[in-house]
Amino acid sequence: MVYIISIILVGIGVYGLMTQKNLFKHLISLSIIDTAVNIFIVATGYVNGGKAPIYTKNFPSFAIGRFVDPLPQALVLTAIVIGVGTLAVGASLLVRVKEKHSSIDVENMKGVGE
Amino acid sequence: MISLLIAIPLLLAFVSVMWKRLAKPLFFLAAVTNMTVLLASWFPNSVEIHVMGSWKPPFGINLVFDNASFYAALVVNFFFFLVSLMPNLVESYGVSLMLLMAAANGFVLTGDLFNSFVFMEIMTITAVTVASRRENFYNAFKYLILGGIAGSIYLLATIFAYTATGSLNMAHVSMATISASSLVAITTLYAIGLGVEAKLFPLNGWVSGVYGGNDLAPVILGTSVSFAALYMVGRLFGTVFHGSGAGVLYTLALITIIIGEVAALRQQNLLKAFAYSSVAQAGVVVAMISKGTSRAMGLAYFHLTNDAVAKFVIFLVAGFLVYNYKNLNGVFKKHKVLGASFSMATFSLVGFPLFAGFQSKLRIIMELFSMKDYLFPAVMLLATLIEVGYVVRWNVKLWFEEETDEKADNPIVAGTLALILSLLLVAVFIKPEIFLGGAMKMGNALADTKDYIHGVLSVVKGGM
Amino acid sequence: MRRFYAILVAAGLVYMLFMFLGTIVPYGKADVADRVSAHFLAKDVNSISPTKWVEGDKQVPHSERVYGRKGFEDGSANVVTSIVVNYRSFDTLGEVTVLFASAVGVGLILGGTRRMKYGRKPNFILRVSTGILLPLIILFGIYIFVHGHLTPGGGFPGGTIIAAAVLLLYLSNEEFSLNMIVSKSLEGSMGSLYVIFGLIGLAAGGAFLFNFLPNGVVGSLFSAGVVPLVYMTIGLKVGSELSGVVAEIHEEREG
Amino acid sequence: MSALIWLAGGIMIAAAIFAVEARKILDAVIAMSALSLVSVFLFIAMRAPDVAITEASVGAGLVTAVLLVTLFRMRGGDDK
Repeated sequence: MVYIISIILVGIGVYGLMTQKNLFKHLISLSIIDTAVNIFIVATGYVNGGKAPIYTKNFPSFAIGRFVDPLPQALVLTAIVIGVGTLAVGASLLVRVKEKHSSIDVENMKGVGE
Repeated sequence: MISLLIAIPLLLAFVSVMWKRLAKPLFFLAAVTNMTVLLASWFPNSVEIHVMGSWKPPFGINLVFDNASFYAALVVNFFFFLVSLMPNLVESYGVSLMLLMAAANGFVLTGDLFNSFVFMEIMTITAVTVASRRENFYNAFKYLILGGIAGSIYLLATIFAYTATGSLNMAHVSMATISASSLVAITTLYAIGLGVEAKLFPLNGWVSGVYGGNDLAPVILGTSVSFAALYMVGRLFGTVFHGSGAGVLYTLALITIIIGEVAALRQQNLLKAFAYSSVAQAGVVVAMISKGTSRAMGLAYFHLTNDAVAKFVIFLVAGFLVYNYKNLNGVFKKHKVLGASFSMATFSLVGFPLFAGFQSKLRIIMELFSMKDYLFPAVMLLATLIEVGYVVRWNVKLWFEEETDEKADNPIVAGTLALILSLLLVAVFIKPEIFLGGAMKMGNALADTKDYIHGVLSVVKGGM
Repeated sequence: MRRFYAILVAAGLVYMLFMFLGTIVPYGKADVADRVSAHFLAKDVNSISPTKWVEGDKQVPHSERVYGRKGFEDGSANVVTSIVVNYRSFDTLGEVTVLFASAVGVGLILGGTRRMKYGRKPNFILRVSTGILLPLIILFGIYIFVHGHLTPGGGFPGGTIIAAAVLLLYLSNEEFSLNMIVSKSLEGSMGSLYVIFGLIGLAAGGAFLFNFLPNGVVGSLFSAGVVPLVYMTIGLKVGSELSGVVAEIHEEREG
Repeated sequence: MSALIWLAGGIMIAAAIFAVEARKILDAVIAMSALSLVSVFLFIAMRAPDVAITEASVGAGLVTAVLLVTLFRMRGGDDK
């Protein structure tokens, strides 16, 4: 169920990358794909009825099936931060693209030959 | 020892952000240290691992140091070392280059799928930074978007591998029994994910813009980084997935060769022409890797080493020319040393006798005939014909056409390096063992899955 | 026409991924016992034989009380934290490096020297409330990363919250600009500290990023060895890096 | 629970389509931020509080802020 949602989101992101002519939209589509992939990864670790993988007073002991899989969550934590790094670099590149080519629309950009 | 290959450049990068002026000398220091560490542990001939945080292999992250990763790390660090010798090429990009170096080393050495994703992303981000030099922002942005998508797909592939096997360790994934349909999913996604860095056909739109946009990017991205990426293709499809998904790779690679060469022939910009040629060579290497035998893979990396050395010279000279002259006609009359090394490197690219490229192309074609594959040699011969076309055209243009009055100072360091490397190409023709020995060891190590699994999973030792 | 092809490609990709879905476990049916994470949860990685484990002898740990007890190989109550900062600490070093690389990249690409002005006076509420909220936000950020091994959160959200405070300063004060020397040296020294932690581990335990401090009781503040220290380092580093990004993006070049 | 997840999924897909197709970029950024925010709900539903906190502060907060500042610097970034 969650898988389907995230796959559709990936599809929308790819569609956006291919149709949109505004570079800012490319960045946004990339971010949508990132979010979708993150949801997908966390979903692979979900266990029906499982608890968050934190030992507390109420859930003090280990048992198979009690907690959801923590490893995908750790991976997603990394992936989210990597996404931010990519986005920040992309945003700063866009600022300079706008300065140099006076537009961020692929069709109106000046001085992009070939 | 081997964790130092990653730790030292990282530490120095963190330090040099506080003292900006030190970035260049520290980059040089990092490159020298890495070369020393590598030379001190010459060809391990066995599979050594370094366990991070002393957690045993299928659980924690481990670095793998065998003949394959040693040879790849040696080539990668060698080119970083060469770049660090040229301070006016590095400029303010010292910190980024150190990070790129740490990431490329980590990408080559790691034995963990997710860890390789992290290093790939560092490589993408720093490579984009390097590519944005000389206001090449639009092309860098395109590269960033493609790299970002490739990263997401690579991550998806990794998570498919994790759900199929329950672990992220390459050695464990390679010995686990994965159902055929699952294997198709994983290899397809990995092919897409690596396709951007390995310059495969539908995903190589960024190459000409990034390589053609400034003089630093092609020199480092076209040699070190693409070697690291193509090493990972061999490691994943050769060692970890035992040659599944080879058909897809083979087809894509052949298309890549043709498209790359044709685009190179039509290209009017010196840097971009050879950028497309580097796409085509990557196609040759991937097609050879997809053959899957140890000898084919060894030859693939032999060819890649020759190509990387030749490309380093070509891009170095071309970058100098493009950014110092408006009109390139006849410039080599003023720069005879640069011209001589450029011509030698381009002839090696085509595969004229007397140069290294001849040895690798001949061996590859003979190997393919012995495997009864006639399509690929035909494609390669066609590609060589096209190569002759543009190489001769550029050489004629740069040597013999009417020169203009422009004059730039001879770059002494770059000229010397270019000359030494192009003489190295001649030396490799006379004595191919210089590269061939290491490349063959690399091919054997990549094809020998059993040894890899044994080395990683049963030899549990911490330590340097 | 372009739209049509885009729909075709996107639909093709979605169809391909749907086909691949059949190969992974259905939603909610993940079996942790088959995966390495079972041992991260049970904190018994060191007592497992890896050779047997990979050969299919899964040695599933039995139910055992963990909270409030001593003597585990990793003492953090939050298992995600123990994976991020201990079992897979090397990934996290890479992750911090990604942010570092992007901060360096943003600086190099923008190369600004002068602070951008929004061109309008921030309103009264924003100015006054910033003064009140700022210490609270920073305190909250620090709380999050100090308690990263006990509660959800940790270095990354904590650092981001600190960066949000810096952003608030930029919005509320046209003249404010971050002292780059301070933020750069914090960033650099924290990054070096992480690598140095790793190298100390190499010297003390024979492996890079080895946990060289005692683990303590699961669930108490002073537990889990180097985990809280590393998380604090990460928190400060991420905070200074993201503040650096926020500051750089406000910098304009002259002319 | 399942109905709620479908609802969240529906909102996310709608927000994604809006973000991709919106005429003004400002709207697109806001829609993307909303998508991120709804995904936080999904993360909590899948028992991933760490990821939820990180996504809420990083994905929905800081990314939006950085994009908006960028947009401001480009003076509206020529709306389509």
